[in-house]
Amino acid sequence: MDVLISIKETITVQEALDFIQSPECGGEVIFTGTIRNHTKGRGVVKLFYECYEAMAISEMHKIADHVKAQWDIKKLAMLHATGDKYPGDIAVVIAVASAHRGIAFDACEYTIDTLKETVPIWKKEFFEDGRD
Amino acid sequence: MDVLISIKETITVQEALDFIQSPECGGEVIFTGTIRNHTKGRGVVKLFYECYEAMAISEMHKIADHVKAQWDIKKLAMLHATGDKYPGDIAVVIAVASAHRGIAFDACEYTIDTLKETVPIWKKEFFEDGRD
Amino acid sequence: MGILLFGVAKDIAGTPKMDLPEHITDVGALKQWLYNHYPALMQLSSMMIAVNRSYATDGQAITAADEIAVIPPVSGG
Amino acid sequence: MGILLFGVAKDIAGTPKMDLPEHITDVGALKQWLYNHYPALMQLSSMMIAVNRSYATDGQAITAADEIAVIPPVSGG
Repeated sequence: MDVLISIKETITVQEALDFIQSPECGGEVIFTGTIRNHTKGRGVVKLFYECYEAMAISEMHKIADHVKAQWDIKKLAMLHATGDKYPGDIAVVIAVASAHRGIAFDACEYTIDTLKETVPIWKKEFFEDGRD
Repeated sequence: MDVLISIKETITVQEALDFIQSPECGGEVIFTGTIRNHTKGRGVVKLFYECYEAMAISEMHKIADHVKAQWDIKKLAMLHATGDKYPGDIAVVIAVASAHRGIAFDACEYTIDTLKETVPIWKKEFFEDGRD
Repeated sequence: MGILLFGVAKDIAGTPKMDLPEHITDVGALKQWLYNHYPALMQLSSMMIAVNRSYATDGQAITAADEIAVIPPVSGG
Repeated sequence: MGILLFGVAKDIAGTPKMDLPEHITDVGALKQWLYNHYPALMQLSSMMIAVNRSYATDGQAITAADEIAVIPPVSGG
């Protein structure tokens, strides 16, 4: 399994697609998480993503190791953005390529679910009403 | 739910992403089916996709209606390519945007699974060994 | 409107289009007629008939005014 | 190496970095020390300690040479 893991200011879906593209694979599943303009009924101005980068990279590699052990996945890309993000911006991209689509869905959902549980990244929300 | 359904010679992931992009949604799940360079151990030169287009569009709308009835999905794009396709080319793109990622995975997988069962599109495989 | 044939059904019949045979008035009878004239169709894992762009059951009535299609197993995606 | 603090833990403590307090030799004791000095940390739904970039259990030994981090509930993605 080829793995691309990256944490940086700006990420794009295209770089994940480019990485997982392979004529050996027939099915690709991509998850993108974008900044919403509201959360729990409150307008969102921006989010700030803080990251304990060295450990985050390490935890992302652990997720990749689990994916590799569980499923026959050929390519896995995990990208996370940091810093100030505004509604519509991309915060995270997970992209998986496999010969069979069922396991690609399973592996992609496992990856984003686990990332949200274990990878040390924090978002701080800035609301339109100015309160925390 | 906004729906984009299209059958044409060439499709791109980007047009699906552009359509589902919305600051109201936080999670997008995209499935892409690409032409593999082998199937059942045999080298593939190309595929030819034939389509009963009027009925295929109608069946795709039925799938969209079921998605709308089952899940709180905001955007759904279903694109299918026709004609000669070569290894690495994109045959199908399903893209779903929702406020919550779990149902986006479910709806995307349901859509591609059902499309493969009900939509009147046929692929003919052309192998390297020249046999049918 | 006549009968449209797709995919391997078209290859077996050797034509993409034919007229509805006389005396055939429902989907079940059409399928039987097709199997009689093109026995290789019986080897397909499924053969659906669509009437006016929707899948039809054997009992559905058909006339020469309907758009009828022979749908072998689909393989899109 | 000392202790790194992130997210709301950093806000509560008012600093992104502190030295390992003397006499603290394991993760459980460090958590207790943090709760004693910054009681607001007890309101977090979870507070993990990472040692050298891996999540650690309470019994894990720590020294001033370790890279220690206070990890409030993560919220990436």
